[in-house]
Amino acid sequence: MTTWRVARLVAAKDLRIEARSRVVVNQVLPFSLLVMVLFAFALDNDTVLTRVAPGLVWLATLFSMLVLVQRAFAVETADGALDALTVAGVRPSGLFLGKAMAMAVQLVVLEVVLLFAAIVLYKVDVGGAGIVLLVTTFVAATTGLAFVGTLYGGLASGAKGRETLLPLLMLPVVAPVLIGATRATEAALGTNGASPSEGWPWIGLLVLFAALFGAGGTLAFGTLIDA
Amino acid sequence: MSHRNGRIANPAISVAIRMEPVVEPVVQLTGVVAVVGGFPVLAGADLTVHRGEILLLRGPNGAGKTSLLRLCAGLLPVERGVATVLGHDLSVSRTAVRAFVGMLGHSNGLYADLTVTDNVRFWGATVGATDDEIAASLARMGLANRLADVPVSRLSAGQRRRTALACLVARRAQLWLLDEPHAGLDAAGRDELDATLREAAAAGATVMVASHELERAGALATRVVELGGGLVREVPMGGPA
Amino acid sequence: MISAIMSNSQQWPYVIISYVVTLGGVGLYTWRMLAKARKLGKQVPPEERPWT
Amino acid sequence: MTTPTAPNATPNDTVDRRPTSTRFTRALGFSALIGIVWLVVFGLFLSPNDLEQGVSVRNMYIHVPSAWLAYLAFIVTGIASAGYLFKRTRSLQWDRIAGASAEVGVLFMGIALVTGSLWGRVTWGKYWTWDSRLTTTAFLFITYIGYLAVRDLGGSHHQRARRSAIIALFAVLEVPLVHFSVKWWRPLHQQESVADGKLSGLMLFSLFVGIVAFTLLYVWMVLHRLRTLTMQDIVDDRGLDVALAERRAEGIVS
Repeated sequence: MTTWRVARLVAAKDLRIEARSRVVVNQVLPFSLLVMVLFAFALDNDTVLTRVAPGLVWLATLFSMLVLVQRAFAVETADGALDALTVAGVRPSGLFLGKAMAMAVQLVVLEVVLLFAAIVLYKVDVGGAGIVLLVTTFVAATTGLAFVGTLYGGLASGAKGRETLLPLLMLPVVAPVLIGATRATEAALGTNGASPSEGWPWIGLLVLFAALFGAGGTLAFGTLIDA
Repeated sequence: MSHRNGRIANPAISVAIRMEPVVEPVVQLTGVVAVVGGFPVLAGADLTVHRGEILLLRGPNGAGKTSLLRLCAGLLPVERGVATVLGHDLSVSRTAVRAFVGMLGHSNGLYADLTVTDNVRFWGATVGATDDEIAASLARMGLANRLADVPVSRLSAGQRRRTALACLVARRAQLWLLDEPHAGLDAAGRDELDATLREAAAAGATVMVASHELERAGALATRVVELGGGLVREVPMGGPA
Repeated sequence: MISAIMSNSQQWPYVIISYVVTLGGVGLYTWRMLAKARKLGKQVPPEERPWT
Repeated sequence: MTTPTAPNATPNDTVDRRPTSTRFTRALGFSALIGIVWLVVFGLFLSPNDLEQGVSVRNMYIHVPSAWLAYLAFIVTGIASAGYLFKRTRSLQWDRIAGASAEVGVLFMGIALVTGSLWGRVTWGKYWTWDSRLTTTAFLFITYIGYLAVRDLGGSHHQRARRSAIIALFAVLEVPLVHFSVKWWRPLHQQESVADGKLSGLMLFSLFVGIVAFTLLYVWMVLHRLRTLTMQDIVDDRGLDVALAERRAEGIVS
């Protein structure tokens, strides 16, 4: 089987698991919304909230993503399916891309809900000139996050103490995405008087990030999950 | 799924094997040492398995039965010695052999949130099985009925084992590695399993079964070996069970 | 370059702490490393060590 | 490394007390120790106060060398990891070099962060600033702590080596990404705080002593750590031979 067919098969399987179990919808989404409400409690100032909203959306995404990654690999390890996939000779590159694709779809849903939460809770205005930049930001940042999440999630999946190892490994790596996506989103939303043209250089960073980790993960995933 | 509600009239048609390439012997181990967490689970195992054999591995707990199966599936690295499975030297690559091997371990490798059919379809799809072949695999293990659309999380242990076996049948592997396959199965399931394995061997597959149930598995096997201390010893047929 | 905002006598503690942390950190690590080496050395006779 | 052998000790005792020492490391360690004594003497006593920074310039003589070493250590880890992954040069020795260097690198990076923020407190009035160099250093510190955790995940020596080599290369990838993203995020970063040509001769000499002493120290530490790791692997492997014999005996009995 080609890498691409494996990827589609695995992605479809992961999305079907989510469609049947609804763990992300019923547990991860409420968690991320809760994080947004807690930010409001902690900052306690409407002007500040509006100003830092883009950063909070992406921060909430990162926290929720940790849960999402744990879940994506708990499904594989609960009954030895990851072992079985290995024995089945499923191409690790396809497995990596497939899991990343399913992860990206779930992340996009999560991010859109968080953006709406920011509109409602933090009085953020969306629309006008920045909309193209906003969509591009979401796509580019999500791709990078999905690649990194799958890569380190796979590495940690077989390990003792994976719950604590995953954030330690993953959060430093995604820092550039947090910075880049936040600045680009600010530019798209016009936060602090930023204009969309300021956002495009950040898209370059996000795309570079996604490309590097996509390529690296496709090459290295097989070695990382081989327990 | 065209056969979802129908039963296949003749289950005997259902075990198919992808035979290319044909290699003899299927498994050849010479002085193989394998290590897990610093402990030598295999301590210099020698074993040759030929095509069409149904080989029973017996021996006490911790003798190395599971490890031997995992090694043949390319899951355990070869620390010392030479292991050749289906013509592939496992010291060179443990991945090349995997597409031709089907393994049923202690765990079933099922996705609990998916239905029986979903699981069999997924595992079948990893080797490009057609809808008909998947339907036949379900039927072979007696799952082409109301159970087909039940999520695995709601099945009994025996039904899960059947589902895992159906996934295995759908893979049409050349080398079947089964670790305690009878455990958890009901009487009807055991009969179906034995019949399936005989059919697979007749169709050209090679079967290795690790089992504690010596009477049952002994009747099935064409050859028996005994494992102890990570070594393999031949047991003459008809010898002490 | 930004000028110092403290008088020299106020600065000394920061400098001393830096030196203590550095030498202390290196010393502690070295000590633990050599202790571990000594423990392992009992199990590995000299003729098995590639560097002797 | 420097303590003379007690008169009644046999040579064998010396070998057992310092199993990772050779004549070369003893000479190296002795030079490093002399260098450090020099560094303390020059850094704290002989060198003058800076006209603008005052006493705090003395922090530079340890901060700059430790930061330099931390980066050197991680470069070595990266190269050694690539050396392991490259098939023609594959050897566990590379992996152990990578591990030893990363460990020493984490130590020096921790020291660089502490001495740097103490220095910053004096010259800038604050312990921390979101300068790209500083932030990248902090991220690198965390990343390599993660790397060391990955080295401890278990499995065979070669599994450990493959896994950690890949993680080390991803960490190398991460450095420029973090550096440039922080740089663009806060374009108004601090000026270069050293080496803008205003250092007097004795100051430059003290800095030079610091860099030489710390580099010698680094090589000495990595060599010892490398040999300790090698002994650990030998012990693990020999454990295997003993365990194999026991395991086979268990088979014969049954």
